[in-house]
Amino acid sequence: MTLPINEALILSCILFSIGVLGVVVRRNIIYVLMCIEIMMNAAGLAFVAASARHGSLDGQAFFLFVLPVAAAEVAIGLAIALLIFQRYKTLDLWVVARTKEA
Amino acid sequence: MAQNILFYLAAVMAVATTSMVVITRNAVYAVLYLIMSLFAVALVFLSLNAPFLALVEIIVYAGAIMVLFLFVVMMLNLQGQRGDEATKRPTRRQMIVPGALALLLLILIVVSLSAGTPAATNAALSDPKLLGELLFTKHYLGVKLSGIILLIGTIGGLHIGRGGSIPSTMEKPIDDVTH
Amino acid sequence: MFYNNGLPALWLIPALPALGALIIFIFASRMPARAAGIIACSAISLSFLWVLNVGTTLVLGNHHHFVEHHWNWIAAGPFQGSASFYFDLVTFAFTFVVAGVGLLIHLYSYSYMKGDAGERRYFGYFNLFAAAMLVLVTAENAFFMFLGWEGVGACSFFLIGHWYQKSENTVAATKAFLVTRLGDIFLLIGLFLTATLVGVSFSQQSAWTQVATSSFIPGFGGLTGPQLILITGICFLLGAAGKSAQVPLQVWLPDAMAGPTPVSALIHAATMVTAGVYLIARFHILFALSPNLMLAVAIVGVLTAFYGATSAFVQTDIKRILAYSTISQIGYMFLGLGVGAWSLAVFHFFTHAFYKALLFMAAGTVIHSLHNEQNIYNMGGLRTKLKGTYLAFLAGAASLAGIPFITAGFYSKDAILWNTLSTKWGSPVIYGIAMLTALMTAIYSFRLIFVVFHGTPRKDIHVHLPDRLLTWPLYILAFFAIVAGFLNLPIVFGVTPIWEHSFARVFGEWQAEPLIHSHAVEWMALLGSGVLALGGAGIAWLLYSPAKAPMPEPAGDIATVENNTPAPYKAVWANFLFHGWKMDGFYNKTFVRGFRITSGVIAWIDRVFVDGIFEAIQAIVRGFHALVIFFQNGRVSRYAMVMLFGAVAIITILLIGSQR
Amino acid sequence: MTLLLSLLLIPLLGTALVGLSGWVDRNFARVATLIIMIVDLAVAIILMARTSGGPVQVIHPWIPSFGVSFNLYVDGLSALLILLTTFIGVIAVIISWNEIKEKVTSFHIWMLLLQTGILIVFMARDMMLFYFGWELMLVPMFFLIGVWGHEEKLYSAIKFFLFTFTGSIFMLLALLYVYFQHAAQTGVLTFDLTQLLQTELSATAQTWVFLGLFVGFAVKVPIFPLHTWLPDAHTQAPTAGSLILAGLLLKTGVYGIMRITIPMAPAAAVYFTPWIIGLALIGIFYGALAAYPQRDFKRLVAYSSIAHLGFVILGVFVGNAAGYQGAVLQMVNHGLATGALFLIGGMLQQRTHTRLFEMFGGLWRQMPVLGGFLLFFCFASLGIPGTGNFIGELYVMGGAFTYHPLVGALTVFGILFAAAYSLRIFLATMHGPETTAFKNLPDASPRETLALGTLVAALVAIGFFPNLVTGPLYYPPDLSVPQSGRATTPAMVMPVETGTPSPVLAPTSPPLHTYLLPMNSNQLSDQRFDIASLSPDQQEVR
Amino acid sequence: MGHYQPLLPDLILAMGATFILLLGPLRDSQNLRDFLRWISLGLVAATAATLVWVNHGMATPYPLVGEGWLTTAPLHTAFAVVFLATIAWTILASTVPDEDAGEWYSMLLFLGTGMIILARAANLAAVFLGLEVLSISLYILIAFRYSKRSSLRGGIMYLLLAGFASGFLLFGMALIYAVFGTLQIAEIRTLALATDMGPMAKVGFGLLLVGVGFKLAAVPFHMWTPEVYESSPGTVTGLIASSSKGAMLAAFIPFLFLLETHWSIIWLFAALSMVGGNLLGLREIRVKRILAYSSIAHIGYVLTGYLAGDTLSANAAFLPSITGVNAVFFYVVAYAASILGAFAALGYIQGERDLTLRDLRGVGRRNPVLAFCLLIFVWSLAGLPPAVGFFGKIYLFSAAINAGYFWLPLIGLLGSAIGIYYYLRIIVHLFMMPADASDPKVHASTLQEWVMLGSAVAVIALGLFPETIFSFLRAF
Repeated sequence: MTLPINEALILSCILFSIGVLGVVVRRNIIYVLMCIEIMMNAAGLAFVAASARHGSLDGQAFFLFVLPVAAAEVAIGLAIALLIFQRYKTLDLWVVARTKEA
Repeated sequence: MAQNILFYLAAVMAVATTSMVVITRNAVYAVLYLIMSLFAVALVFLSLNAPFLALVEIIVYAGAIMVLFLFVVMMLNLQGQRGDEATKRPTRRQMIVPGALALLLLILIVVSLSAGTPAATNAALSDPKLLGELLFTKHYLGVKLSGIILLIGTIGGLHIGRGGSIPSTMEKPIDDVTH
Repeated sequence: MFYNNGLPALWLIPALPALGALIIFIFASRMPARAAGIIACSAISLSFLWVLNVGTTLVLGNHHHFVEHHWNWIAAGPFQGSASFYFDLVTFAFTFVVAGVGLLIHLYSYSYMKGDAGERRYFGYFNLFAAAMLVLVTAENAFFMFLGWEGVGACSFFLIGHWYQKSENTVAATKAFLVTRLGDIFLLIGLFLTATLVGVSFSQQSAWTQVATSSFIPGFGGLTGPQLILITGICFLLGAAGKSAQVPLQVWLPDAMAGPTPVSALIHAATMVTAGVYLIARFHILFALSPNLMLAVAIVGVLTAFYGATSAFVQTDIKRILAYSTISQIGYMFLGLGVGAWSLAVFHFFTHAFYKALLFMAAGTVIHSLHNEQNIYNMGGLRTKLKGTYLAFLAGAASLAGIPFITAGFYSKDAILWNTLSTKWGSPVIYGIAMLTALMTAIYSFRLIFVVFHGTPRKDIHVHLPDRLLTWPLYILAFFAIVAGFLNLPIVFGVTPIWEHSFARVFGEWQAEPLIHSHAVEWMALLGSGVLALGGAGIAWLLYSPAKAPMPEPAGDIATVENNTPAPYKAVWANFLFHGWKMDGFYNKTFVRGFRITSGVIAWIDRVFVDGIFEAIQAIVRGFHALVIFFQNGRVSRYAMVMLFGAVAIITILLIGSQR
Repeated sequence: MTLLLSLLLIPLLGTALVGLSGWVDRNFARVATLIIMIVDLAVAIILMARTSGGPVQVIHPWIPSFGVSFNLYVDGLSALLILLTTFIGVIAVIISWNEIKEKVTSFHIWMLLLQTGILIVFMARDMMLFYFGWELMLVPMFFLIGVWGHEEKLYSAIKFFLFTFTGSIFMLLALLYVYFQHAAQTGVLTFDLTQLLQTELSATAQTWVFLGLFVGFAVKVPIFPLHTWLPDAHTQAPTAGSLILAGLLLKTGVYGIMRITIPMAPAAAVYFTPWIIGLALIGIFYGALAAYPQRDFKRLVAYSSIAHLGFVILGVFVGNAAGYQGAVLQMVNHGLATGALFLIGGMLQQRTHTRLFEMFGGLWRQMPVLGGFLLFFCFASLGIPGTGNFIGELYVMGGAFTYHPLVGALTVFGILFAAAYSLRIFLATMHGPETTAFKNLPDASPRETLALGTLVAALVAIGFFPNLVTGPLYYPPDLSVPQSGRATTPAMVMPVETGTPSPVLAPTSPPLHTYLLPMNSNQLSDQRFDIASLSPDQQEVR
Repeated sequence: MGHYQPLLPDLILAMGATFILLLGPLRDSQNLRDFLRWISLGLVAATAATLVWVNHGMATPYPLVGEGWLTTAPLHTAFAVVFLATIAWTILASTVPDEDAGEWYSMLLFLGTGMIILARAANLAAVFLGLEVLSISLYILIAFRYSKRSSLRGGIMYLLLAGFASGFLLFGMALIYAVFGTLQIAEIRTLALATDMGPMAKVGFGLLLVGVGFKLAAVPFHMWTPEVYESSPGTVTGLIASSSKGAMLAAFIPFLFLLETHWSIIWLFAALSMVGGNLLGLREIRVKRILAYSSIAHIGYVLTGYLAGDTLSANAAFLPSITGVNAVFFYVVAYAASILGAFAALGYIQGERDLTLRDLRGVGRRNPVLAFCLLIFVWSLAGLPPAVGFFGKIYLFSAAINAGYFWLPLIGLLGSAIGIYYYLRIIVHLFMMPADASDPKVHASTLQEWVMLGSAVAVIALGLFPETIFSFLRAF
């Protein structure tokens, strides 16, 4: 029973590209955060696929390390997003960026 | 065989839902799509013979992180009304260049993948016992660091979040930390 | 310490006036004006006495020359020039004139410059000039001579520009300095040639004979010996022409009259302008070795003589007449050198110094007593008022004209004329022109006498009588102007010419031998020049006698230096001659304006182009900056896109790289 | 040995003393600096006496891992330039007594740092130490121009800094290249110039090394195309600044060429000689012509120093004893004469607050003494005999003449143009009708007369006794230096034994480098030409 | 205990940080800030001591500790000690309100932990986790003053872009792991050198380079630098510019084997950074942005050194001490000393809006000590003699020339010539401009002024005696 390893890797590439596209295109902080999550998840998937290919569990252990990183990032990202929403009344990055005080 | 069918199903579902996350206007829908995409990925894990990870993904990823998202989106009631610029879908014109770049990235990586075709070995079943043992012997430093990361995440969330809770009017003039 | 092993020290001659100048400059502010004059006069007189002392020991002890070496001044590769002095008969003649006539002029200017604002400065520079001139004539090698040569040029610049408030004087001084400096440049090139070929010390000049014979000299791009000699000679000639105001470079002398009259008397009559003669006399071996070089000198000489005479003929300013006549007389000296009559050229310099200094000082007395009036057509009938000055002036003018048998001028000029006819370098054509010039010289010198002293005063200016110091030097010089001639009576008189005979030792076998014609022809030439002189005086009486002196329409004011000078005469040729054949205007238009334009253009180029290159580089860099900063507009998604672009670029490079 | 170190340490530690005394009272800072400068001058004089016995060298390890040692080496040439540096340093302090009013202490600290930088450059034998000193000079000068300069000070300070810094980049690359070639060939890691000169460089390598070093130094000397920073920097610098800039910084460029560029790539030097002589000639005429129409006093003098330095470079590259001696002489004279002109320019600006010629005119009546000094220095700068400049220019012209008669003749015409602008300086300020703009300006104060007087004395002394300057150049060679054909003499060196023909000198005359091998000066003076071995044959330089 | 002994330093630091967090809420005692400061200093010192003690006396095949996660190579240990020193310096130099002191110091210590892990990482996971600990604590430190709008903007920007970059890094690692099957860098190295790399591995390392490029702010990934440097607190900016980049560089040293295949990428990074960095800052008037752009250029110089590699390339002249890696170490130390001081000095100058060159004029006049220190730091950044930056730059370029590069050092030196212009502008505005209306207040406690003066003197001393840094390196 051959595991769909190559296909999984390709799937992770697709998800990764969608995540990248999302970050580059969307202007809302929440969406960008989500897309970063997608990218992280895709990478995790790639890791699991890779560990399946080599039969060693390191990849899966690595996936378990990726999760808390993603979680922490989201936590802080959303906290900052809240403050920005409260201060700038919007979550649109282009607005936040342009209002430079200088 | 069963794995493959399951895999293809999950793969299609994952791609569909993830692309919907990027496209949809309404933030809540986006979060829900993301949760469905995570489920799809969990199914893929199953097909890759890693049931424990699938569960972890659902519980931790979908359960914890996505709930956090949902909570924030609800709180800021980002319904994606017509007027709100932030959640407007990017116009066709804005999509061209980034889209082309992302597509090129995909093609390049896939091309490089297909070139290398290492033999597919029989995947060892990743039962939690083996994984746990590996984690706490070989990668114990990793676990420690993950713990630290979570701790920092919480402190950060607390510290910055605390700033937000104080309504702006009553804001205490904080002695400006080194600028 | 002034005597080393019995012989008088030579360094003392230039040292005394130099010391005088130093004292005057250092203590200028702390001493009264008159004291400067006294120090200056005493210094030059001591120096004159010392010259006599050294001269007599030289002549009596029958030495050939003294050499006194001090220290190793210039020592670089082939260019060796030590600070050392050389004293032979030629030097004695020149130092005698410089110190002697110099002393008289110092005394004269002691009263002439009384009450002048810059009196201390004047006497300081006057002494410095004397020192420089003495160094020039007593130097043992050409580099040390060049020290005096340039020093003299600088002092003439200071003294011409003495009254610096008026800008004409400054322009005249600058023109004098720059033109002489141009001459010095050619002299310097000549010196370098000599230094590499032979060595600059005067005692080594005999080496030129070897150069003349050798056909190939390495290092000069295949030039042969004779060609090199010609080039060096030409350089020396141009150098001498610069300093002695000969044809190509004579424009500065007429304008140099802007300085005080004693300055003109000493510098622009007796001493500095004859430095060129001294130079060629010192390098006579070099000149004698190339016939067409001698011809060149002769031609320059006679041409300048003719040019000077014609211009002097029409001048209205008393000092400019004398200036052009000086140019003409030095032309004769160059003619003498050109025909190989070295000692006679020196002799003519000797006599000319006396009567020209006399004429200038007399003119100074006239100007002084007429309250600085210089236009001869405003003067007249001074014969009765300034009796003594008139007599002295008459003696000088006669000597200048060459009145036969009684004036020194006659003997010295006639000897040169005779040699022009009779030596192997001379030629009848040049003799003819020289005789014509002699006629014109007689005319303009007596024109001066008649217009200034005879007839009725044209303007009733109160004439205030000059004091003793302004007149006694004139009488002494008048005496010499008459007596000096007897030093070199022509052989035809049956007596040996003392001057030529004694100088044979210095110029030795290079002396020309006038054997081509018999004594009879010499008598004829003698009488011929005498008749010309008297004839000239007669013509002058006819043209300018007080009875019917043709008054040109009221003369304009004194010719200003710039070429827009008013033309006092109606006749075109007169104005042409008046402006010195318009050479000054020509030089101004071509070289001076050319220099100003090119320097303006170069300065503009520097500001615009050379600077521009670096401004352009800066602009390019700024351009790149604008290009790069364009993306920095703060939008996160724009940054993310650039990063994505970077990632894609990296991967494509890698994949393409692997294919290759 | 302690002599060399003390020469450097006195100004360096002096800065602390000045800082302290300045904190107490402003004028104490001036006095302290003057004392330090005078002591340094004394040490320099002792050093000059010492080097007559042979070069003095002191080596201390500094960065062993990189092969850099604190290696100071002073022979005749360096001793001479060090004496000039300290002498001008004293004059600079005297001059800025009441010109610098604000921030006096830091002014003097920067001056002392600048002195240290220049002294390091003149003494360094180790190339990294040389580069260290070379860059160290920049910042103090930048501050002197930038803080105490006149109206356009910032533009010119930055321009000065950028020009020199960019130049020094090429120098660094060339030095590093030679350093690594030497390490590759001998396996020894050192920046010591004596050993670096032993490296065998191929023809192309020599060309690139020569070009790199030459460009680096040419910016400082200002050779023709790279000179645009000079007029701005000189005009805007304070008097002391422009004095040191003209007197010393330009000489570090020439010293670099003499000491490093030519010995390191002799074949390339010979190959490029015609080009560089062309540039020098252009520099002479360009500088003179550009100087003449200037309306600003100091700017005119700045352009004139381009012309003077053109002579110096010509002297260096002409490749014979006369040229080399003339170059060194001109360096010293230019420092004194042009430095003095800048002093007078500064004095005029101090009194009239302007430098434009149209404001001046007929000031001689009001300032006779200052007028006298200006007259002397104008005539010195045009090379009147009796002043050192004449001797220098004579030697350079003689050297150029020996190199090639046409080049010599062309150079001689240079001094005619020099006369034009030098006279203009004097006539435009002192002659002509008196300006109504200024009434009874104060004449030169005793302090100013002292400074200018010493410069006059120095110039006249060199004028009559040039051996004072050219003598030390021929102190006996350092025996410790390997006496191979490639003697590491300061200036032009020819690889005789490598058979490259010495196109400059005919075989009959002594080969080029014997001129430059330090031998006692009298041996040189009696070595004169007789007819047989005439001046060098001028084959075309390949 | 022997097994866990090598992990002692990291344990001390991490647990110490949490301990300080606990002390944080005890707000009642007034001088809480000083108390916490000295405790955290003590912790940092203890960590450094144990680090040295643990790694002392290791034989050449330096063993990996922590189950192959961390290496004990002297170079990496030296790097770690240097980064701890920068953390200690920041603790001393930063001012922070009493009630936030707990979080501030613990964050700094966590940052330190991240750095020493990253610096000594021998395993892909260690690289990733060390990097993430470092980055996340930086997110918080950047956005620490949530009351100011600009710091929020900087924080979110850095967070999003860092997340984006670590996404790439992670995906790259996944691909590498997929090809080689192991996470140990040493094993990957042997496998990569054995067979020539397939395209998948190349792309994997390429994506890894993207992550590294972002962290080092090399040119294609440098866009975030100006905003983030400007909005984050002074001392934190110093840390970002010096030690966080330094840590990434240290982690990147085991990847030197990439030079065989990815040489052109790194070459491009170096060249573009040098040219781009120097060009960006030309017309900038906000001081912090000028230094931000210059830090991009400096990374270019460091990468030139990195390209020279650690082994002596065949045609290289024999040069035992100045290999590329030693030059990189020297430069990181030199650059850290100057940039930390410079940003801290700028941090002390208060002003409601961003600090412009015009504000500097008042400083030059009112506070000479600060102005003098700033002058020395800018002097060293410009690479001028008496300061340590001079030899830093020379070592890098001579290592590059030694390794046979010629064009890169030339571009670097020309770039630095362009760069000198804006350093000069800072000096000009500090000292040579007339006083201007806006007169910014300067908040600097005596301790901070002494720290500034100390580091200025250190910069000059190291400049005069650069050998000390190498002897420090050889001591390990």
